[in-house]
Amino acid sequence: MKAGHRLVLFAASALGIAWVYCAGALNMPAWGQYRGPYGDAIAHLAVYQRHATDTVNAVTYDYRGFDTLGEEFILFSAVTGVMLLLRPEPGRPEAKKGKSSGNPASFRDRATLSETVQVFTTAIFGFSVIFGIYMATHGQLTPGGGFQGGVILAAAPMLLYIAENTDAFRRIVSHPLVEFLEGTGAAGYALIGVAGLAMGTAFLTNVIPLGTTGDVFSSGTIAAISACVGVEVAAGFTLVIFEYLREILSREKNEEP
Amino acid sequence: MTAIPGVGLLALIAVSALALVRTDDVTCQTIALSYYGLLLALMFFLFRAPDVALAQITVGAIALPLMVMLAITRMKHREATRRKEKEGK
Amino acid sequence: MSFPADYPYFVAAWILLCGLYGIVRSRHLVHMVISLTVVQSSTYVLLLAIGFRRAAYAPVFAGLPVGARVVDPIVQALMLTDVVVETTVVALLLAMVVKAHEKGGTTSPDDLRFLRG
Amino acid sequence: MPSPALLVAVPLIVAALLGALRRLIPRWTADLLSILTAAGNLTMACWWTAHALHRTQVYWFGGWFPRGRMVLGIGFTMDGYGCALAALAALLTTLALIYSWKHFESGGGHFHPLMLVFLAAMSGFAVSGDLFNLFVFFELMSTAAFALCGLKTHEPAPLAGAFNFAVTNSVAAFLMLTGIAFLYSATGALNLAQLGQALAGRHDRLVLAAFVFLTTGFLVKAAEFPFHFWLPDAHAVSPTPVCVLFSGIMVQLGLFGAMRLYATVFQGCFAGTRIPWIFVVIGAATALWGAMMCFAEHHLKRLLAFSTISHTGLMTLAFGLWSKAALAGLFIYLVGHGLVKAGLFFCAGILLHRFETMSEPALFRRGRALHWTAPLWFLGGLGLAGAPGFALAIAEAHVTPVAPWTEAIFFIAGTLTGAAVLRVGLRVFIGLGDAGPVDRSATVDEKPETNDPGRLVNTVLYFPALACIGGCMVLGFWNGIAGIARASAASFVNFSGYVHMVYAGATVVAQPAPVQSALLKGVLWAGLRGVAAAAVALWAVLHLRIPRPLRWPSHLEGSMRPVRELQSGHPGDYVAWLTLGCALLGAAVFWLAL
Repeated sequence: MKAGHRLVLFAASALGIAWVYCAGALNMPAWGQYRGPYGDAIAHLAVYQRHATDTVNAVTYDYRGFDTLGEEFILFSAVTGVMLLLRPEPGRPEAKKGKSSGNPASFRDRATLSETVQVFTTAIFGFSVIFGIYMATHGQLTPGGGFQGGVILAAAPMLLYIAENTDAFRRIVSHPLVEFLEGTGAAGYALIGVAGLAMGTAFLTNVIPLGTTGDVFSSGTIAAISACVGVEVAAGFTLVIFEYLREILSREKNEEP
Repeated sequence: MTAIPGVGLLALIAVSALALVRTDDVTCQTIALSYYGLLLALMFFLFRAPDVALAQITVGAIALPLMVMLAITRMKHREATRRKEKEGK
Repeated sequence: MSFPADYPYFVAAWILLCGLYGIVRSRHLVHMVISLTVVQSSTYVLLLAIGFRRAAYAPVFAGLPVGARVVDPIVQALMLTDVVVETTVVALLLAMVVKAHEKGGTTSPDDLRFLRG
Repeated sequence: MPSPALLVAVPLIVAALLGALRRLIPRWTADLLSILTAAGNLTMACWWTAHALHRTQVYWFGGWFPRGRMVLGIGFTMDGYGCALAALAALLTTLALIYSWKHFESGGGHFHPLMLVFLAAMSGFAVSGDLFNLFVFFELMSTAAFALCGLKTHEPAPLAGAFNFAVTNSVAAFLMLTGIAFLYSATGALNLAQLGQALAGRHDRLVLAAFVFLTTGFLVKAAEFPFHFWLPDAHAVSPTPVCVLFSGIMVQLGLFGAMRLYATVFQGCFAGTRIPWIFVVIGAATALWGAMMCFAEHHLKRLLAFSTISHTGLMTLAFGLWSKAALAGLFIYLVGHGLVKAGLFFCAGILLHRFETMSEPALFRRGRALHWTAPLWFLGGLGLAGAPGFALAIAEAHVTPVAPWTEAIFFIAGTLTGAAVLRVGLRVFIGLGDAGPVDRSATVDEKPETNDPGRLVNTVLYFPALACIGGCMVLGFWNGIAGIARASAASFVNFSGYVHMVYAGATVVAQPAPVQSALLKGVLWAGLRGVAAAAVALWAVLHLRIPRPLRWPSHLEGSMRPVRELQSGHPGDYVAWLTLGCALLGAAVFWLAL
């Protein structure tokens, strides 16, 4: 199909979709008039039943925790997929190719960074690690949680890369432990669920004492699951970043001596 | 209270969405994507969804554009290497 | 203050169509992936609008009495899942684009047609 | 009693551990562990299927039982239809993993975790009783499938196929999510039973729009016309074990999602309207389109992919008839088709392993040495046509009495797809006639997907094909399958029973009285289909010995050439077709219901 024909076909059908969508939307409750019973029921039950003040995370990690298990494995399989697709091919070691191609330009400008930037980013690195851990462990109390904390943790090594501390960056992201942590984080979530089975209750039932509402160690499995998710997400994103950068990193390594 | 900024922000998002898909240069689009992700995060804050807003800031405004950037970089890097190899031969 | 009561839903519909339009007219695979995230973002706007309630608090009861009027926490949990799905799909698609560029030497969907007929 | 949660949890845990320890565990351990896990799933799913014939049961995750009429958590509903599909998924995964033993390229150890995640997603999707949970498993299934589809990264074609697959299916998933949001705004519920109760008798525009978007999402997965374009691309490039799962169960699960939704949420809304006829029309169109495209195709995997489209169309047609007998037939059809299609893909995989090509002309006469594959391939072709002695024949004998005119559709689709497979068999394994035309799709070059330098064909490769084709024949002679199918269909359409199960924990299944299906007539039609398929295949192969005006099969192939251009391989085209299909579906639904 030519591009023009494709757009005409799309324009005609987009009108139809728009009509169906708007016909449906006009029959919805007006904006700001949420009436559904489900959300209100949970919002009022969660603090009593789960000792968690952030009801969104109570829903995410407990009431509908099984969805989140699926979601974590969506992440797991996507990370596995990225590693599968970008795997180095046997017989074509990238390091060798780097040498044979003479003196290739680095993808990054070689203009040196000012020391201020270097010191500053390294300081932020420490800060974002602490912030990521804080967020992953306080999900049951305040907005945040394992997923958000994990992404912040994964972004931290990138700061080292910006600060041209490439060596430290490479050592962190290419460590075999990262892959191990990604799998165990994901498995950990499912195993917390199985713990419920082992105690004779249903899958993903809370098995840890609930503690005092508002405490860091409150809300039982919610905090534990949130921590597992944090580990998995941090490791998963690190792996993805490493896979994208692998080729470039191996090039820079060759240049260094 | 949220009505007027909310309506304005939604209008801005609607315009940005069109602008985002009309941007043909991919590098520009990555920057635009980051900006669009930030707008969405702002909207989430405004409409009382702080959890999602945090996730959106970390993902939509940082992780996503970062991945796109890395992918583009890797492709450019590939092309540069290929060109070099050709010249070498 | 009165304005069309279904306004955010129309915005969501608009964003959906924008994203689809982007995919259909796309000349670059990365552009197509970004357009796909625009399609995805329409579901955020829709879900958020559905769960919103006027003059209500965020569903976080830290410093808020239990029983206060809050917006719907369920749609927010759904949106969190949605955000993760978006990221993962993008990561996977970009890996395909990178690899296809490596093997096929092109980033245009018009030249990536190895599977015709 | 095994916990239903284990159906999903065990494969996920094993997958995560295999991923974590990828560098440490040797290949044979990964093979063995994943085969054992899949076999464990098969055992559990079979147990639950047997259990569900008498008692369907609900399982609440986190122990969140409903409070009054309000469902708090997520539930699995263990009914016969769903459990049987979970069992089929586990069976095909087990066989696919056996097939990949040792020599199949594992993509650096990532293949096994992805297969197990795929299995977990399919099992969860089949038995989930929550709308958003269905979406999550839909996405999980998709993510694993996208990655597996691009396994062969040494060529650009698999990446293009995987990209097309991923873009169309992701758009479908977001349309589905839009539909979910619509339903949530209408009812404030996500549980299927609660949704169905809240919506009973209501078919305003909101419900109709939600139905359109949700159904579009599922029909894209089910590869119905005009949403089907991604499927041949994805199948042509996927490795064989993955093709088996795509064609044997994943596509049908898309249809099953639409069925589950109709049976629970929308059945009460659309009772008395003619909306199910939309599925009859879509199904018939897909069946005929797929059959013609299948017959015109000369790339083996693409040919089988189009036959999957055609047969899924037939299943959609049976679903649209919406009667207990038709759904019982559909049950048998799902299982029988899954087995026979898997068997054929395994045979194609053996050919690919041995000769490193999937092109019919390139394989001409080369298969004559494969004495074991040839009979399996021919039996598979006859089974696909629905010849007597195969499960599909019994299935059709259940469906067609509901609406006798459907016999024509079944006849054309079965004959053409069966004939296409038999034609390939006659050319490749016997060497009759000529090599056939060389067309573009047949020239996609294939790299081997196995790393066995000797290219020997051993028992491990034969066994799965033999098990599948043999299983399909056993089902064709086994009387018990009809009873299981009728009980499952009866509890599937019984929405009040479903609601009772969700709120009271379990429902006793009323044993349906055995129906007098028109068995003799069915056997006659089945025989006719088998003979017709063989005749058309011979006709196509020996076309050079026939006067030119009578070379109808070749004329059909030739006349399909311009139509095949629609299969352009461009993701933008596919999304444009998708929007067109969604708009047409919307028009039809609004027209019939308002």
